[in-house]
Amino acid sequence: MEFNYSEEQLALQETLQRFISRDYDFDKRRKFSASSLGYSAEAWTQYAELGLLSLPYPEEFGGLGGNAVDIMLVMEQFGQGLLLEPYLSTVVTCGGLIRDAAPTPMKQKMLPQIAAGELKLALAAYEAAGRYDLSYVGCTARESGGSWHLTGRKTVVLDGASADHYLVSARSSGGTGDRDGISLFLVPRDAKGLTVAAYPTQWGARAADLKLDEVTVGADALIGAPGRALPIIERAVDRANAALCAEAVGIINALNQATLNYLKTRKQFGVAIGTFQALKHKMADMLIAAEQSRSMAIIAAVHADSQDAAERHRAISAAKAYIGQAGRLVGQSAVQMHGGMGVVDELIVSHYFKRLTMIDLSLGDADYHLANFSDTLRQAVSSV
Amino acid sequence: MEFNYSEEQLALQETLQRFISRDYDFDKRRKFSASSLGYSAEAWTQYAELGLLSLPYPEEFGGLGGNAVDIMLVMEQFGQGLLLEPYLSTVVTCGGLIRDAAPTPMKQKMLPQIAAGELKLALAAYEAAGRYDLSYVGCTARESGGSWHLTGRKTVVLDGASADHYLVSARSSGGTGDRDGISLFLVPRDAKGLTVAAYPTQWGARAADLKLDEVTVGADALIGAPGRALPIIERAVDRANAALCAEAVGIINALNQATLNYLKTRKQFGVAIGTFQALKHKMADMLIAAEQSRSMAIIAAVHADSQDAAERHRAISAAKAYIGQAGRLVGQSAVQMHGGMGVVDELIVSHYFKRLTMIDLSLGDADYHLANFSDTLRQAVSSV
Amino acid sequence: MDLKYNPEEEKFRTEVRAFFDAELPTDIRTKLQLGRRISKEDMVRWQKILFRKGWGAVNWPKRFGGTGWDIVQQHIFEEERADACAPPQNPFSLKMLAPVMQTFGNAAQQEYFLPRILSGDDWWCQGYSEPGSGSDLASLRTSAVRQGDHYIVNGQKTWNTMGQYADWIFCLVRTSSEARPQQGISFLLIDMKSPGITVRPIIMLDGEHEINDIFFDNVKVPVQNLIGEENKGWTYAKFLLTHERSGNAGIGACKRALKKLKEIASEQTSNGRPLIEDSRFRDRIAQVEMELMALEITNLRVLSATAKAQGTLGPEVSVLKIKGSEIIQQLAELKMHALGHDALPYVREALEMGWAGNPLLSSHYRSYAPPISGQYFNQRKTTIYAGSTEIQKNIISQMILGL
Amino acid sequence: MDLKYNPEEEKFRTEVRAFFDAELPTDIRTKLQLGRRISKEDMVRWQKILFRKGWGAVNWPKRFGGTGWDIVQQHIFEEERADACAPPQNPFSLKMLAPVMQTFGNAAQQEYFLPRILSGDDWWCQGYSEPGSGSDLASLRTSAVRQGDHYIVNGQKTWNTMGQYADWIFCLVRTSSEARPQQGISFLLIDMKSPGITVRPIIMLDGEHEINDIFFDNVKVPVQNLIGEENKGWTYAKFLLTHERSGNAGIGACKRALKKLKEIASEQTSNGRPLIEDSRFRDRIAQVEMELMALEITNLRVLSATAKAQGTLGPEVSVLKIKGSEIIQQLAELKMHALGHDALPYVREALEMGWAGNPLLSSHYRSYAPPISGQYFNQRKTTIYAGSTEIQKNIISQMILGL
Repeated sequence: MEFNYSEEQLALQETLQRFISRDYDFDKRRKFSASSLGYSAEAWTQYAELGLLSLPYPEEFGGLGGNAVDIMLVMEQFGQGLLLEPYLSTVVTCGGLIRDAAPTPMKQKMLPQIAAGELKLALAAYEAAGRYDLSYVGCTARESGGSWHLTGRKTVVLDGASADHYLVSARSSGGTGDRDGISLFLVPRDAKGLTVAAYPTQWGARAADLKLDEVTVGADALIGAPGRALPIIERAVDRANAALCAEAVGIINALNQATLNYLKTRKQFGVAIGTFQALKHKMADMLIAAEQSRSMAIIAAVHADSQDAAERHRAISAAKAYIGQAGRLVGQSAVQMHGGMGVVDELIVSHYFKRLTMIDLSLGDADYHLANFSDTLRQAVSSV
Repeated sequence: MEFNYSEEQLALQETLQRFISRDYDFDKRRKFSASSLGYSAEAWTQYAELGLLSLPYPEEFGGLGGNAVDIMLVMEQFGQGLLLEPYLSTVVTCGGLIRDAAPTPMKQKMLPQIAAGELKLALAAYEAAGRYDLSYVGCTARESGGSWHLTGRKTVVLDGASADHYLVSARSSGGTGDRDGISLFLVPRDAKGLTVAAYPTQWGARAADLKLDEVTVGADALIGAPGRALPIIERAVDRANAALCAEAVGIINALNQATLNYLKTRKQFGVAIGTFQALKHKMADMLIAAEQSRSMAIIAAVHADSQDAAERHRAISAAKAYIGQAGRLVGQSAVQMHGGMGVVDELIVSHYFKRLTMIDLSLGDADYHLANFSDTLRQAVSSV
Repeated sequence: MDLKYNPEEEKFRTEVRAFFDAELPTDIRTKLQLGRRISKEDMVRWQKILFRKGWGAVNWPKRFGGTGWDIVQQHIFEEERADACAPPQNPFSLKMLAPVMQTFGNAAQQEYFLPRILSGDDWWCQGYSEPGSGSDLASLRTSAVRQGDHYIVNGQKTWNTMGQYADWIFCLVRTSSEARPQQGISFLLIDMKSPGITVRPIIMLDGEHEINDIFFDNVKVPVQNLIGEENKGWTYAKFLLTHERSGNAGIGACKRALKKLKEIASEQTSNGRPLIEDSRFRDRIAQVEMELMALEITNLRVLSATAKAQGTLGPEVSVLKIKGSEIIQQLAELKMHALGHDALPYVREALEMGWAGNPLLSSHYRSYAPPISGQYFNQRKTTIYAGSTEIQKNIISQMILGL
Repeated sequence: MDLKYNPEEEKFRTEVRAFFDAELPTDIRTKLQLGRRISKEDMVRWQKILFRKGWGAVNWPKRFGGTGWDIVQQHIFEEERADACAPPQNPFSLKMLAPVMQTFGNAAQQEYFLPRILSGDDWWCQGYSEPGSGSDLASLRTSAVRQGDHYIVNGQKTWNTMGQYADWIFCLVRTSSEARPQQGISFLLIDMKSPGITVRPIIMLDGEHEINDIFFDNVKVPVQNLIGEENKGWTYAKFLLTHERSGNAGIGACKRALKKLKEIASEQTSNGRPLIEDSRFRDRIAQVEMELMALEITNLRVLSATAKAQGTLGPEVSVLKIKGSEIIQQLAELKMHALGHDALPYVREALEMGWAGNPLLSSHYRSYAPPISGQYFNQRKTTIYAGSTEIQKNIISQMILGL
């Protein structure tokens, strides 16, 4: 066991911290969010230069060969800085999926493009009536003449507004809700028959809904074997959830720091409000929640690359559930202790709070993941 | 709507308060509990004299015609005084069941005996593998030659050690878990084939397990129609739960009073510990829990006599669940704030805590009743 | 002790319901149902309808033009109002200023101002909090200096709700700084058209404009606009706060929100099945419903005990404020979670009535969805304003528990 | 950053497990498995077995006869110990007194006492709390007055755990009342056979005798039994408390309790089906398991950061103490609730090993049931002793947060 970060990792962390304080303060972020893109194209270029966009890919594809702990450190800084760029979708979720499961030509083509900042991707795996269930796929994929024809709708595609390609799950056999029969396709944004409806999110980024009407892609657009894509998608979503855990930990720590500062400076009744024991103890609860959440994010990260799908899924669901709950405690408490200043747009506190809330609701909320984790306990006991 | 008690009700309350302070202080209670009976026979006689034992029965059977709110007031004092006598089982649960559902000759015979303090009853409706499910009846009832023959086991019969008769649920048709096919019998303690294994409870009273081996009772022992007893039993258990809610409220208020006194008198760091804001706020939470619990106990009481079984069951499950949770908060907080003094046998605080905990676990714990209540929401919505 | 409504009460409920059915304008009702923005005009229009019916002020005594209803009637009215999706009335004038004016104001003030509140002619807002004075209200610094028959007011008020609409503001101002902070406060009525007043919007975390900073720069206020005695304003302020909190249980609004939550949970699906079929989510609803069942009775018990003793409201209202605000927050949180992914979009235009587009391509993104996450964010204020939960617990521990 | 055990660590675990399999007496293991009372003799017997193996003190450096294990090894040992149902060792001597003695004691004390602790020859107990000094430990009053080469000790200690078995007690005593309360405290080792000592049992709420009052009536204590310097005891006391708390995460015990809970929930039935099939109950288990997963890593992170900095344990151990005690309480609560009705009986005799009867007629009342409710009641102490949760939060807010 080893609980320390490597020197490279610490350097990476420091680089990002410097970047945020220099190029991504709260005012700049507000402008990026208000722009039509919803993030900073310049920052994206800088990420490419810093090597962030090639971090988790093997060296043979131009990557840095980083692991899930490296991603954890990056995502924690995405939380601290409330960075808006589509890093999670492009690099972690979709890039990681392509790295793990795409045919070699696709890897060879796309991973370097991602690394260079030239390509953005988004995962279109959820449908409205399915809530968080990835097997609920009503979108159909019909093979004919060496091509695939996709028809259906995909809902709330994260970072979907700016993506150049989508990874779209569609059903090539079986019925809605079946685990088998789901296939995954790379669909270019300009594909005929694809409608992209983009909109802002509660945290100021951009998402999109997709409508596919007989969208045709070639056989080379297929990722994984036909009808066998669900485990691939689940693995990518697990990894994305681990990354969201890290981002949430970054926010939790930022909120704690902001709240602690406020407790020390805000005066009421002639004294700093941090002298009131009820607030001290609540702040202590927030610190405990932060430490426990960090431990959970570590657990999630070290399982993110695991080959044991059941164990990986179990650990990451536990982490996402725990951090969803802890984030609620910290977010709500931070707002509460800031009083009126906690519920206005002006301070970053409310923006942290909103993003933290929405992390919980993304890719399965705390209840969903608690249920996942809980359901594994049945099997666990039968073997005791 | 009316939120006040009648003068008679206030007088009843006062009578019991006087009785407790004069005849049932904590030292006396300790002796009653340690006696072989586990309660005070003398107190039982006094209850008869005070009219408590005939309170809920119609005047035609020698009763006082009291309602569930009267019972609520009595049970609240049972909580305050931690009274050990089998009032709940004899008067509320079984006496109430006989009043509502027994054939007239049985009422005529038994209700006056109860009122006179000459007869004690206990409900034997649960079986071990069924947990809190009253339909889980494996005990069998076979009719033959105008008699019924009962065989099976009943678990943790409250007040079962001192009962003169048991009301025993047994299956005359159908399979374990079926709602139909359950019959209810009056079984005398000295019936041939009946084994009573008595033991103390965590709160110092006495319960018992029953083993019935071809216990034979006559047709006149049957309460309700054969196979149709479950609604009768459920009604009695609902009423008992409403009474337990009231008892719990009595304890919650007693614990709050004891804790408040302790906060005002116990000194640490040179000041009363009640000056610490964290403890003040926890005490405020306990007060809120007490007020909300009282409201729930009222809701339970006013529904206890309701003819609408679904509405009655729903309201009382909500109350028992709520008070189970609130009792946990108050009980644990009271012990915590008493520090070391909260976890010793010497003070009444730990005895309140134990009884409050066991009230939750009796006749369905908070989770069981929350599930009951929650499951009613499905039907409720479909009609919106 | 009887929780059943008696026949007169049932009859009253029928009458109230019939009135809402007949008189509440459909456009206003729809806005409330869907959580769209409502305008001042909507609220004034509704106040005037109520006024015509004689129901302009359900909490006032008859002698001031109120309905004179008892607490059960008021409870029924509020329950039916929320269920009918009628807007709440302006609380600042009807529930906060009016009790103060009726108790401590002079005849001239009562005769001039109260009818204009009733009729909807005057819109009032509240000037209590200041940037440095939130929980510690008595530390306020906005000054009012007597010059002849006027006060000259200087300073800043903040967290002012809907002041952008207001004709009048009632303010706590400092008229003396000699004694304890509480002793130099006065209660002033100020015409918002007075020269020297500037209103600056504050945008809330949900992106909406509902509160303001209000700046006073040598604002002249006639001395006859002083309520009661100079430097006695703290007494009136505390009286007002207690009344404010008593309304904060918000049982009617909570019941409406609970009903809405159940509807949403019945319409949203998880893996194709209604979310309410999921026992885990249903249990969370049940948990809040239990809390609300209890609070409804606690609320009526507190108010009826006060009415019976013909006393003024006491610190018990802090219990109602704490629980009521927690419940409305929990309901908002559950509504948001019921949406799942659909809680993520933020489509400002969709909050405006009449905006016809569906921002998402999914037919599943229903009309009720757009405001829900914002409501959750916005409702965090309820445990902060009108005395934060922490302040309420201080009040309980001091005034009820004697700690 | 790597949470996997490396091959040496895995090998070490195998060795530890094999040792427990081979050497832990079956009678002792069974008592622990079933939650029956264990005796001093059981604990001493086990200590002597560990001592023979060279594992008498897993947290001591090698130069004092300890194992010199790193924190991961200690963690593995504790996990395996709990899983094997081996008794915990006497914490008062091994984890509380010994670090103090090794750091602040003199050579003579170290040479005499430490080996006797290791070998199990001396049973130690703790004399910290007094009736008036619980959370406010520095206000203690038990006095030690110097007379020649002895101290004369008078006063009362309370909440003394297992003092009825003890050969020795280490005490905080007041040797000066001139300066601040903290400055007049000394740390004394007292032979329990000294004339003037009276031990009076205190019965806990679960009916068990585990703690005592200890009275000192002119007890003579040789001055060589003073640890460190006179009036510097507060420094040693705080050092000791931090060590005590670091052990209070109790990960091993929590993991064992969690496993037991799952077993119980698999054996108990609801409506004839295993309770663990009920998603509601299972979710409660899952909730605690998540908390424990996190705490295991938090615990190792804190301890390894300390080890890496070669520093002494800091206020971070308060986080471990708070969470560890909460988790063990929650597990005890869930075990009790898993029993349903079977939690109600209180059968004292059943807590004694070898008692053969089944108090209930139900075959369903299993051997694990009798102690469980009492354990829940008893475990309420864990958030009170060794610095209550409230005290730990004070420490966190002051020492970590700077509030």
